[in-house]
Amino acid sequence: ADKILASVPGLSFPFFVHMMNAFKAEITAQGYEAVESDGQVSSPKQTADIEAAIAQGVKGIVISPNEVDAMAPALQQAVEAGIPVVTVDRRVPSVEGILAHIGADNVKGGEAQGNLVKQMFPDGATIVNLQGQSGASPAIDRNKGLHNVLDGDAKYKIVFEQTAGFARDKGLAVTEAALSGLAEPPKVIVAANDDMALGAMEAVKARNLSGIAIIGFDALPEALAQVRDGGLTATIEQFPGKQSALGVQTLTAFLKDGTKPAEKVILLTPVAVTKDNLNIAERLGEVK
Amino acid sequence: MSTTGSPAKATDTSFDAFGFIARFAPLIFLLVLMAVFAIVEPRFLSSINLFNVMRQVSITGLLAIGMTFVILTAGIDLSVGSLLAFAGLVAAAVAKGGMQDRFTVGDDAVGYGWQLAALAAIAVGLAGGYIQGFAITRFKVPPFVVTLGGMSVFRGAALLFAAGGPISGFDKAFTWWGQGKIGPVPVPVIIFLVAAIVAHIVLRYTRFGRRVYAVGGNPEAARLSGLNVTGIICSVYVIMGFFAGLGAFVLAARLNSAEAVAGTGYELTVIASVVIGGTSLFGGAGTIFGTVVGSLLIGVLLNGLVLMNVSSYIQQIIIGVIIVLAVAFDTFAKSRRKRG
Amino acid sequence: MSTTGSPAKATDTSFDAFGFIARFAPLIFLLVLMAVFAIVEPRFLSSINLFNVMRQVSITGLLAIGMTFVILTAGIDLSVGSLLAFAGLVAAAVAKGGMQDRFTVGDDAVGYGWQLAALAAIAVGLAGGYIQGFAITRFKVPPFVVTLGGMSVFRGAALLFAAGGPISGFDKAFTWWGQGKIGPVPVPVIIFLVAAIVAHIVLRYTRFGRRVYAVGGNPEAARLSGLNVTGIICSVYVIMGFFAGLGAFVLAARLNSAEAVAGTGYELTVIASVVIGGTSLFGGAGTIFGTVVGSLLIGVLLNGLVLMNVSSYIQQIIIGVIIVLAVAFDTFAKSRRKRG
Amino acid sequence: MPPAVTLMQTEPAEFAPLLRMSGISKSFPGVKALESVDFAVGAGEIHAFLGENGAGKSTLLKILSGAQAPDTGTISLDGKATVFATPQDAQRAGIVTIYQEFTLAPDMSIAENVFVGRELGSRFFVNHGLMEEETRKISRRIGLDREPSTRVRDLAVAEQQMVEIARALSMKSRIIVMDEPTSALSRSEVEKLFTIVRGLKAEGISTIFVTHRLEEVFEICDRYTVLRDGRNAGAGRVPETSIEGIIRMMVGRDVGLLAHRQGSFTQSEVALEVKGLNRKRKATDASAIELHDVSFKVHKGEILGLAGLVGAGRTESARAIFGADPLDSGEVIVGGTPARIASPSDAIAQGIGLVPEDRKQQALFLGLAIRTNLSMAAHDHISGWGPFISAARETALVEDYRRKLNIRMTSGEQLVGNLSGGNQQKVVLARWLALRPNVLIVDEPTRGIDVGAKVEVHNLLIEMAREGIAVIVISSELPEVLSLADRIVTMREGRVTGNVPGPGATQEQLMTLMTMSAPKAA
Ligand SMILES: Nc1ncnc2c1ncn2[C@@H]1O[C@H](COP(=O)(O)OP(=O)(O)OP(=O)(O)O)[C@@H](O)[C@H]1O
Ligand SMILES: Nc1ncnc2c1ncn2[C@@H]1O[C@H](COP(=O)(O)OP(=O)(O)OP(=O)(O)O)[C@@H](O)[C@H]1O
Ligand SMILES: [Mg+2]
Ligand SMILES: [Mg+2]
Repeated sequence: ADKILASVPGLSFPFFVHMMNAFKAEITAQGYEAVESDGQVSSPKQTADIEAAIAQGVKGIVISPNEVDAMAPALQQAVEAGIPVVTVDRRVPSVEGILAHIGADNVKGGEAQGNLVKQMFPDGATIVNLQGQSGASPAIDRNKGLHNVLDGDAKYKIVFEQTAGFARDKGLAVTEAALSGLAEPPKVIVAANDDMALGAMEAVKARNLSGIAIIGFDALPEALAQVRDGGLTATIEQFPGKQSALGVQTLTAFLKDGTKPAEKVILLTPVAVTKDNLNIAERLGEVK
Repeated sequence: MSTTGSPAKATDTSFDAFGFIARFAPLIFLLVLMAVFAIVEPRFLSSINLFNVMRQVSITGLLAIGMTFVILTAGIDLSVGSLLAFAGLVAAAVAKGGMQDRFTVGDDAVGYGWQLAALAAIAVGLAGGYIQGFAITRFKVPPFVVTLGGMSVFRGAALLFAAGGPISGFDKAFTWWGQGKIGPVPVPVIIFLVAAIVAHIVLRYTRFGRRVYAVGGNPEAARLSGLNVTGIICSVYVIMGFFAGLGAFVLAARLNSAEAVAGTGYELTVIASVVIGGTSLFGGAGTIFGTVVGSLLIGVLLNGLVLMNVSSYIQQIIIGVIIVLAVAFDTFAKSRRKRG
Repeated sequence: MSTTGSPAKATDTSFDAFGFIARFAPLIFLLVLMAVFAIVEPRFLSSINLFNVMRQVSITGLLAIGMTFVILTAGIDLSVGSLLAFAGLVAAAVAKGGMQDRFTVGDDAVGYGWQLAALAAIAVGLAGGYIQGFAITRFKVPPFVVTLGGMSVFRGAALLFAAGGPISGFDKAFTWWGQGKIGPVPVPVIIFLVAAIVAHIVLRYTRFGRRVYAVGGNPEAARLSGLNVTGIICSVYVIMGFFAGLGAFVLAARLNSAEAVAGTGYELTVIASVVIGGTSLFGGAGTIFGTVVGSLLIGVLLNGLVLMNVSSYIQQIIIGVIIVLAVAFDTFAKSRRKRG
Repeated sequence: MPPAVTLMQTEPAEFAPLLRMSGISKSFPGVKALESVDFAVGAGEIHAFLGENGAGKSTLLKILSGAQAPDTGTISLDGKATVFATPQDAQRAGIVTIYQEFTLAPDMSIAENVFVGRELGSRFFVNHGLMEEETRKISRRIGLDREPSTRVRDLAVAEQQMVEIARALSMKSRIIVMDEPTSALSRSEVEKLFTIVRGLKAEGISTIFVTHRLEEVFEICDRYTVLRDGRNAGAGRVPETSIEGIIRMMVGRDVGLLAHRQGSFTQSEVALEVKGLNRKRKATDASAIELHDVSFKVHKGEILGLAGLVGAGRTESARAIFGADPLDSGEVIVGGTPARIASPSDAIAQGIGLVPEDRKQQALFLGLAIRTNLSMAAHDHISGWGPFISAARETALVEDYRRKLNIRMTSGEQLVGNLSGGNQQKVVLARWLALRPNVLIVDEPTRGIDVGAKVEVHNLLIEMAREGIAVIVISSELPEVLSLADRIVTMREGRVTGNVPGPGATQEQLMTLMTMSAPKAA
């Protein structure tokens, strides 16, 4: 079968593992062979993978870029080599000739977190913000979205803001320090991914504090389970599986008979998943 | 050989201030740092925060104890973080009774209990350490290379084992080991301190400990003195593996979860703790006491700066500078003593 | 010595097969590995793919050349990745004429041109290297600690400088250095190979080069022989800084973007390249040729496994094992020679 | 500070020294190494610098060569006061030093070590060919028969010492300082060295010469200075004194010169027998020495001497018996039963001990305390409860050997690296004595040990033999072998060339056996 390159920023993140699985499932379903590429959170590595794939003669590329600007040259190269490219999740606007983009903007996701805070606490709230890994683009974008919503409004005060590197142990340690350092506990803890949120949850539990809303991001099964059982308040669903499948379908449709997608950019709106709308979550089925 | 008195008599009566400072330089630096933090942010000294620091330090501290053995033989272990992740996942799978209920929450897990989970974590750690120790001694590949390879292999194994995802939700008896307290003292802190005391005794007062220093000081002389150099070197990696397994168990208990990405970057933190504590990377010199102080120094830095809500970018700059200053102070104090 | 002929003369006429294998063990291992890949996936040997491998290797390869100097003096530099990120951002800011137009795309950038950008990157690298070399020699802090601190400081500085985000979109003249070709050969590959040849000549045939070996082989002896040990040690970190700056420039040109997170984890890849190439972490022995081979070995592994569509987790396991095997083979070949 | 006791003889008025060091003091933590020492050397003179182990000789010479700074005192050269802040300063002033501890880079070639820091060639580039050519010339002069491109790592100790000498000779010098250059050399090399030193003298170059072999002083030196406990204990012209006189200055009392073993050994059981030890050099290993059918016996209570020139294979044989190096074939029989010895720990289990040739590389843990070093092989004798070491027993052990061997140290906690060379050697000997072996092989046991201590070591070896231990002494000093051994085995190029009774043997007889090629029974 013809080969399609499926590339994600890093397979050490469960979010991208899910995306990769969705890619592979759909590529196989469409009758192609998937070539897997793990960017290992490094633009040069992902670039090299793309170059290797071009050399190998893949028929198409579906990719979630590690870093949109840094991956542009490699994708440009692919486009120039006549290989159709579909980007998923993160858009690379600087490259002309990308077949399509299917995504849910991380900035929008951050805004969804902010909006949920406003909705839950109309009278204002104090917020602890756990940022993702310094310098990583999803961390930057999600943080930006949150600030977009909250910054203009004096009722909402971010009383503590630190990176916890997307990691659960750091999420726990930073939250512990925050709870020690703050005169009174915050109303909300917003985390840029579920791992940090789950770490924060353990810190809050250890202190026997109740009534702190914890909002994660990514809608991983574990987080969904916690949302169901009340450990977490919410998480942000970006429908990575749907994005991925759609991306592959768009690509294979073009490969099979040259069908161009009706719209070059398809954006799914990220949604805050709470106990009330749990069933919209894509991976609820994985939760037992 | 003279019957006349030896010239080698120090004036023992005067208090040797330089000697004292030299000996306890890392500790003095730590106390000064804590004093500074306490002045800027009084909450730093609250007992709850100090226990936070110690609890936070306890995992990397456990690894640092193992690493002290390794570095004393002039070795190094870069695989600790990966091995910890792998051991933690295996322990989690045992605790959950398999991979099917990965995200169950709460007390009703059906697994094999924390005892078997802890044993599994430690067994994985021991096995991982042994394989690496074997490769180092048998194939004579430098520890840096073997454990760099191990770092990659164990991380890959962890990701493969858990298919990239976490395993979470243990019963109370399990999480007690990471979240519980005895009196006011968190359990991980107790584990860490007990381990440190045992390690201290082993290194200082046993034949094995002596031999670790000897092998680090001059391996050829150790061999010609009849020591089983191969066995000793192999065993320090096994000890390191033991602590990686123990650390994995405690970390999983603390986070109520085990992940394939756990422990990423720990190797440098752990090695830094050991070196800040005065252990020489060239082997043969160092103490567990120093390692404990080094671990606390890093923990205090991380906690204090977060507590003061310093921007994370600036934090990194400050941490880098202070680590260098701490070791510079130690070196300076020791050189003063040497000059007399 | 005895008046009768010395016992120490080998039969020079016979071809010294073991000596040959020992000398070129890493290269032989590399060729075997390439042969295996070529059999499994013939496209591996296509010229375009081979150039891909070399281009991929060129950035870490540049760093590895600098690292060879450092390791020859028994030092280490963990800060390379961070310094590269910082230098790259500064170069990018210069190329863009400031921070205001960070994301302008295309040719119409208003900056100061690639020449100044390259100079800026190299200047930052040199300064970073010098500061670290100074701290190592003046405060007598071990290189591991100083550069671990530097790793943290430069990363913080990079994040602070760019407020966490990337700087992208340079003009064609700039990106040519990373994306261009001369004939069929990518520009970064040419830069890498030229740098390797120059470094080889410096290390083998110049006074300075020989002194680097002398300092690494026995620093006390070097001092007693009247060498300026401090100066030489400091200078290898400056050289490392130079290559970090040069690498930063080429990487920014290749990705048409500079990021604060660039180069994360490079330190281990780079050190691994040097060590796989046969340079001793204890200083005094090693070659640039080995380092080039070591860099290529890692590049070939990464590329070949992706081409063969091996699952990324299993890739990590294979890479770890092969790195250990490569060095084991080298050690084995050398020991055969020694024991006879 | 008490006033220095100056025993220096009044010098003739016309004596105008080239070099004068006055009032030099130097302390280390807990040790006053030098106390107001005066030292003067004339032009074109060979000056013996003498003293017990730990007297402070090396310390003074390090100060002279700019490697260490004195606490107080002045140095003047040609009557002009100078300060040597670094080794470069001293070298520039024409003071070239061969240090007691080797200062070579093991992975560099002989030529590169000789010219390190002063490489030949153009402004930037070195000329390897030229350096090797020059090195070859110097090597030939001193009898170092090795390709200049050989790695120093592959050289034997004696050869490394000769590389040090070659380096010193390659520099332009007015004063060459030699801190125990002959301790690693055997007689024939020593003679070559002396020829060179005489040649230097003829050119007006002075040599400062440290040795513990006092007969060498009378062979070559013009004047002498003696230190005791870090103070001046005497100085003068060599012809005006005697060995006994010098020893009195060094030690402060009379000491007998050589301990003689008066044929007290009577035949007894064989403690160790080696049969047909073979070790081949492979085509790829140019530097290893071969062993061919090396066989000998040593009895309980016997002292066996192994004599030979450098490279004769004595060290290789000893290491092979001890399991430190592998053998191609051969049998080691301990107490009548064949023993499988694959490692030093096997040998130790069989009751065999080895005091290696190179104490710094092969025996000492320089960064560890004396007590740790001393007890390292004898953990079984100092064990306490379970895995623990009994601190009390260990302290007693250290104290015991400190007294027996007169080790000069502040306490058991002192780092071995801070001891003088001779005292370090005593610590190594003590380690093996503490093991109470059945067979003890000592390879150059008195290298770098002062006369007093040497007698003590000899007495100790004799004492051990009397207790029934079989002792094998490898020594490049024939008088030592002759005075100690009940039986002497000579070797040459990896073969046993003679096996003669000790009493009655002569130096000439042994020299003949050591330099002839066909094996011959006694
Ligand atoms: N770096 C040091 N630190 C502490 N003590 C030292 C140091 N170097 C030398 N000493 C001490 O100074 C004294 C003099 O030592 P030195 O090496 O000068 O003796 P030496 O006369 O050369 O003896 P040997 O004949 O054994 O070589 C000894 O007591 C030694 O232990
Ligand atoms: N590590 C080594 N590697 C290679 N060759 C070595 C090594 N050590 C010693 N040799 C070689 O062994 C020879 C010296 O052998 P050995 O030391 O056994 O002789 P010996 O009779 O004991 O002489 P002596 O004790 O007087 O030096 C030299 O030719 C030397 O090159
Ligand atoms: Mg001396
Ligand atoms: Mg010998």
